Amino acid sequence: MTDRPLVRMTGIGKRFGGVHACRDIDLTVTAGEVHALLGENGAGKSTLINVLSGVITEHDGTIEVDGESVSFAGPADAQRAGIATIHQELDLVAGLSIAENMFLGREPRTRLGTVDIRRMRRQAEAHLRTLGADLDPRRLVGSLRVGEQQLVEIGRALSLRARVLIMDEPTAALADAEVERLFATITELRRAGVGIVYISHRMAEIELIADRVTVLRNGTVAGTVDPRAASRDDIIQLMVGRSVDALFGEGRNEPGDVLLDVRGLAVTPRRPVPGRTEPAGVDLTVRSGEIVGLAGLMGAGRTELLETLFGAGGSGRRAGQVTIGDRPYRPGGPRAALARGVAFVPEDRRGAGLMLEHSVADNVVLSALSSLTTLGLVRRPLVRRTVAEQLTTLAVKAASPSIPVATLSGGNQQKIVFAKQLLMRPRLLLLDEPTRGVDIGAKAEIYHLLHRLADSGMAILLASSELPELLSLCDRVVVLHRGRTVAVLPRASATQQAILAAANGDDVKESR
Amino acid sequence: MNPPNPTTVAASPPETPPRRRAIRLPKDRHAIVDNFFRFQSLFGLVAVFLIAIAVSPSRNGENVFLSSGNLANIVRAVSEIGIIAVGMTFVILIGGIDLSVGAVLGLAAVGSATLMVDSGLGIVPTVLIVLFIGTAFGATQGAIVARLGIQSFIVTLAGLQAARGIARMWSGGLGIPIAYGEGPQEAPEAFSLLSGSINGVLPVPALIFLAIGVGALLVLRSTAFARHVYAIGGNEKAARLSGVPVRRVRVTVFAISGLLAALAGIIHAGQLNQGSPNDGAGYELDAIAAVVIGGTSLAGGSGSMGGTIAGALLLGILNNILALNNIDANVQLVVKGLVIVAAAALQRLRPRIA
Amino acid sequence: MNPPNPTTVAASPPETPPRRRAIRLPKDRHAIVDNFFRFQSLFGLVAVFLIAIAVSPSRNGENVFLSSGNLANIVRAVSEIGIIAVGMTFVILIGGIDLSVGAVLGLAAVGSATLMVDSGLGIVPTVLIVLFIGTAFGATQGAIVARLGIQSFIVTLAGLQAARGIARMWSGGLGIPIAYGEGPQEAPEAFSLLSGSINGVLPVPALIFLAIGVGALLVLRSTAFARHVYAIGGNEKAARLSGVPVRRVRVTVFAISGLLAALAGIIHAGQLNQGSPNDGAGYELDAIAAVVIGGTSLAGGSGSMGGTIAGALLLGILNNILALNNIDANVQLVVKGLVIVAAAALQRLRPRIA
Amino acid sequence: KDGGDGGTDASAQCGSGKEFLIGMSQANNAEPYRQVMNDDVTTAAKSVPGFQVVVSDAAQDNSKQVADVENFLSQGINLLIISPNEAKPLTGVVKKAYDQGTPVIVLDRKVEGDAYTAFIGGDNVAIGKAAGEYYAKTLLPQGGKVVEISGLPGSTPAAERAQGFREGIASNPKIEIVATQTAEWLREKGQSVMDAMLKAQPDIDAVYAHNDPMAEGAYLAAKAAGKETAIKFTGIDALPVASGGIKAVEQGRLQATFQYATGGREAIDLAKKILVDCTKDVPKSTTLGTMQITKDNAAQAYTELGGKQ
Ligand SMILES: Nc1ncnc2c1ncn2[C@@H]1O[C@H](COP(=O)(O)OP(=O)(O)OP(=O)(O)O)[C@@H](O)[C@H]1O
Ligand SMILES: Nc1ncnc2c1ncn2[C@@H]1O[C@H](COP(=O)(O)OP(=O)(O)OP(=O)(O)O)[C@@H](O)[C@H]1O
Ligand SMILES: [Mg+2]
Ligand SMILES: [Mg+2]
Repeated sequence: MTDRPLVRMTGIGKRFGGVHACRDIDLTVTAGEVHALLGENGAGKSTLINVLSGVITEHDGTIEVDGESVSFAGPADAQRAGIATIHQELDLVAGLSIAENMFLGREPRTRLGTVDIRRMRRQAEAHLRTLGADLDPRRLVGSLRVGEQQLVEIGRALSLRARVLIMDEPTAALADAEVERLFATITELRRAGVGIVYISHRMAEIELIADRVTVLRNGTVAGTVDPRAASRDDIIQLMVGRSVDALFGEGRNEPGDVLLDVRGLAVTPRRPVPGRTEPAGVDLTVRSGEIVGLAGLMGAGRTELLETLFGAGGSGRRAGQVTIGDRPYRPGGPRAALARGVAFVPEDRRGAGLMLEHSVADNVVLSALSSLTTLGLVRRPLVRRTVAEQLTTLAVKAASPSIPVATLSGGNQQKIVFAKQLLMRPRLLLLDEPTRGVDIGAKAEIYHLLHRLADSGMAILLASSELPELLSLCDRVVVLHRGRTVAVLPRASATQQAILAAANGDDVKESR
Repeated sequence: MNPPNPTTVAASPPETPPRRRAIRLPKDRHAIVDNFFRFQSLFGLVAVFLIAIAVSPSRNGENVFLSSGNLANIVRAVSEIGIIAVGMTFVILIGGIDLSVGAVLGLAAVGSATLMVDSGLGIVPTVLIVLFIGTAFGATQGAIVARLGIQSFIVTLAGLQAARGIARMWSGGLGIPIAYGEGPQEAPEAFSLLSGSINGVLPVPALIFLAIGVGALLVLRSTAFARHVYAIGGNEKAARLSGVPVRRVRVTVFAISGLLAALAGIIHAGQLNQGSPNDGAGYELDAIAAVVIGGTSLAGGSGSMGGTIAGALLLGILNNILALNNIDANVQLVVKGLVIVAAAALQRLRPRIA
Repeated sequence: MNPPNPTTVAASPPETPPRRRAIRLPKDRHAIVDNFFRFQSLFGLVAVFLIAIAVSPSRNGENVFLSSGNLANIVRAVSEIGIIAVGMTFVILIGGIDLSVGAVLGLAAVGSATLMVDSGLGIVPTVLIVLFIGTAFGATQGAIVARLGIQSFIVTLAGLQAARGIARMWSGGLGIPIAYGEGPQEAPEAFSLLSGSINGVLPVPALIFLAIGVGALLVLRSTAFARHVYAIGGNEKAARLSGVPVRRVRVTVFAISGLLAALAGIIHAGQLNQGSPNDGAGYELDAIAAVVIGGTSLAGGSGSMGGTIAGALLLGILNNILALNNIDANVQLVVKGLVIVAAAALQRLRPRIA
Repeated sequence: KDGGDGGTDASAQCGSGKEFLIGMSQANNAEPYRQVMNDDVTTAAKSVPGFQVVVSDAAQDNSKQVADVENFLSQGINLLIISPNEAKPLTGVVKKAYDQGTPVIVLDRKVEGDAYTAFIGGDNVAIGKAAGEYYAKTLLPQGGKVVEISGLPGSTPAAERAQGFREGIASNPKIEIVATQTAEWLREKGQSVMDAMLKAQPDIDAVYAHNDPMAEGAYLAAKAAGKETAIKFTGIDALPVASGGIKAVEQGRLQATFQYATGGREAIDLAKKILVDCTKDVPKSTTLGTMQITKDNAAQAYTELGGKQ
């Protein structure tokens, strides 16, 4: 009985204009398994599961559910067939509450036909609690942090009571504690016979929970392996067609002078915004040529700190001192920050990083326009050349610089944000979750790039929720807890345990 | 364990015991703040109301603005715009706009008069036919928006012209007066109730407006339909992915707007004892102003019906107090412009979301 | 290598070895398809143009529609709307809307007449002052939108009222006729050029419209400012974080719209030999229709100036051919509505994203 | 109650040396004709001691005009002058005012029934007819092709001026109306409509416009086509202001225009009789005549009608 797959996809193909996103792909999902889908950015993972979840209705190939051939006219059809999906990009309605989002399109009704708000809230809260999220279901989703929104998405998929659950990078915005909780839930679901398709770029997660791994490359299946039998290198080899050289622990140059000096930075917002942790006593320094990591739990205030340094944070009274080079720096706004050589890659690339409908080229050159114009006129050949170089440098996979960014895969979109800021040749680069959703090969490229940038004298301050990333990449790790610096760990003493302990606020006293 | 229905197991939010009393929700700051700002659309209204009292002329020691007759007049005067604005709120919530409402009002007014006076129909069939025409007109516009993906601004701008043209053709270009009585070419007496009032105090159109407003407020609070409306306006893709019938909701929303515009047209005919094809010109802008002053975002996805009602009343009070003080018509235009901006600015005090 | 221009250096991405030949971009299908659809706004225009030729009456065997005098008239008739629509395109591209343009046109027409006739100013100071007034009016609206964060629909709706009120107060409510001559109460003869034509063929207002249109087209193609405009409409937050001076661009855009509306008002006064405070009513809707028919999205971020020009001409041809065929005014309204929707539907043929 | 009752309350308070608030409810301020009417009323009222006039603008909206009158009543005006946007819709509120004892003078457009104190207005059919007769006898005695540029479709004056004109030209069957297009009372629309007419209609002899601004717009179009002398233009209204039709006739652009009197001064005269002189029986209805204005009498008429140079 377990042999009969819940879902069988055969010969799936999908083209977007000239791009063959998927080509003749076969995939099965059986009850009680976690079937991991791996592949580089743009390999076609999301496209494939969009076919399965009814988002893409025109495609080649067939889908069988329980042995019966089906054809979905829309996402609702797939849901009815028992297929629930957590999409890669957070697709929630900001103006509705958590509960309303979770039950959107299938609201429980009272006998009068009105929405049974209490039942909705109760169930929403129960689902969230299993994920370890203590959120008031009445809160508007727009006021949630990205990580919390991700939990809401997961909660919604769970509440669908599906037999097949598709998760497209569900942990991209989650911190370790939530990830653990999610895995516990996945284990439970697996035990209950749910078939799970799991997409992630985090190899460690795959090794932890996958029963079967299918690797996609350039829209085709490169191979299906048993993760317990295959080594990480084998899988990576399948993914990128070569082995990825050691990312970590390269020899580094000696850092130079202190470039960024932050002392006692605190922001008292004029009107507090729920869910934001403004800096409340941050001390840190970054030297030129140095990569400094920012660690902390979800909501520790890393994002807010970076935003404040870039002048893009909330308004309010500011205390403390910030110095860049040897001149005091009062972050006045993104423009002023860029003029002082400070660049910022925000964590929410779709909301804050990109003009999705605009072309790749237009996005890349937006910040640096003033250096690409004469008398206010854009120098097209120069722009074209610059964009081409930048895309090559970052190995962006895009059919052409003139296609809309929205059609790029998630990881490649991230690289575009990156490219835009690097064009400004900043002295200080602020990065917020720069490798979220980026594939392992691209990640390696980004790490190399960061090293090169640091070696050329750039100072880099990087917030990340992936501890291994911080540990391998950074010269020092600054740990935040509730908006204040609680520990500064040099590379030698930075371990996973030490960071986590500090992040949980365990040694707040010590560090005072 | 062999559960009869595997689906249920997988889904049931792992083990919530069927407690009798709902979980006590933590009295959470966020929710309170959110709710507080839901009522914020009232700020502007209250402010304008207080100012109106303060600057009102008085007559025989009585505050003219506060006299019950005057207050009733205000509500009566805004009732048509208010009813239209209620429908417009739905449209704007899904991120659309309906410029055709004023013309549909004119069409409905002509229809009411023609059907009763020329065709000799009774009140009920007349009202039903006219409401049907308005609904169908709105639904057609909605279908064009939803099917062809054309921006509603342009569809309803075209609809405006079309409705106006049809109304003029139907009426022969002239207003059709409504006389009451039993004879031919006369409308049933009962129709004139629309220009009367309850107990001589509450004008019937005001009553209808308030009833529609409260009804819509409840609909927007309590129905799944309303959630779908907000969802489409807030994030259409998310709505579609969640299985919301986006097209159907769109068509329904424009149909509602057409329906309410037609209702306003019937009231218009009843109040003025005439169906004139040119009436209602520019009402769309007033209605939109009421909606926006009420705090609904033209980008869609956020706003409230209470705000719209407050916005309509605010505009009514403004018109009234300017008139009571005999402000020159041209100065009035300027002052009104300033107050509208100020009222909108007040709405902006609400905290912003990301 | 030591490039003489430091700008170039700053631009070159870090760590790219100074390669001599740039990477050859693949000549790919997308670019071709994209370019094809750039010109798609012309489809509707061409279609309407062909239909107009087909249904035009003929006189002495000559196609009346195609006669050069008639074509010139069409462009003259749309020139004011067209100039306004050019400014409106910028506003709509940043996701805003400007409802005040018709009233600003009226204000500018009154200003032109008053300053020349009553104040006895020459043409140059008059034009400069009027253009300044329009620009300042637009910039003020832009500043309110940018600073207070109020939706431009509401700000410019208020602006509409204010401009209309000011124009009426300034003129005493009546049109101010412009007589030409040297005496007091007379305007310089040269001003009447605005109602003339070049070589008796190309009307001056049409020429101005085309010049402005082409200029704006180039601006939108080639300047950094234009890219900022598109960026703000595409994703305001991303634009701000990318260092785009969002507020300044916003204010500038509304200032341009006010400037061009004032220019249209000057032309209006010149064409009609009169400055009337009530003129220009409803022009804003025609201008918006032209922009949207031209394929610019009301959501901002995408559209083209060529489309707007095509859209304005389309509307002009439509009005003209309906009048040439002596179609009943009411039928005209309905037909116009349908054609607008059809034209907009044509635009939708462009491929959609995601 | 009979019609006389309306005046009773007011006459109880009437008399000289008192203050009176007069509400003037105007249908809209956008038409020059109505602006001049307002000016006539306010100017005339200035010469009556104790009169204060407040003017409201209904902006072409029947409902707004009802509200305007109600606001006047809330304020306790002593007399109402109203120029209704349309007859039927304003009948109710006018009756309400009248029944409350406020004297009501209706200008330009009648309301239904007789619940008002007095009506003063012109006769659009008669004016149209006068224009038609002028065409038949003076302008085109040999007949010819006439283009009619009409006012806003659906407005009574447009319909009546069209009807009267046809009655007027009936005596000369050689006059043919070859096209009718609306320019919605507007000068610029008059221009663009005429542009098309000039293309579509060969040999136009004259343009009959329902008001002077549209006639002027048509003239501009003809001028651009070099036909301004071949075609004759006439308008209606003859407002004694700088931008009005009398000046256009005087300066030779229009052949003739026909006065449509505002009745503003007459209304104030009447108000003075009612409020100050305590006159009980004022004439219920006064029809103002028209005046044909051609080059011969234009200058004189301008001064006579109170135009400022
Ligand atoms: N709507 C679309 N229009 C055009 N091209 C598209 C569209 N969606 C996806 N593509 C292209 O299809 C290919 C596969 O994209 P897909 O999103 O499936 O990649 P992915 O494997 O999910 O990558 P990632 O790991 O970055 O999320 C990419 O080249 C992408 O550019
Ligand atoms: N209520 C809110 N209003 C405005 N912005 C918010 C709100 N809540 C969160 N944000 C912003 O949303 C983004 C996402 O925050 P996220 O949940 O990712 O925090 P995090 O990165 O996990 O924690 P940290 O604060 O440590 O960075 C941040 O830019 C944050 O400032
Ligand atoms: Mg993906
Ligand atoms: Mg963060």
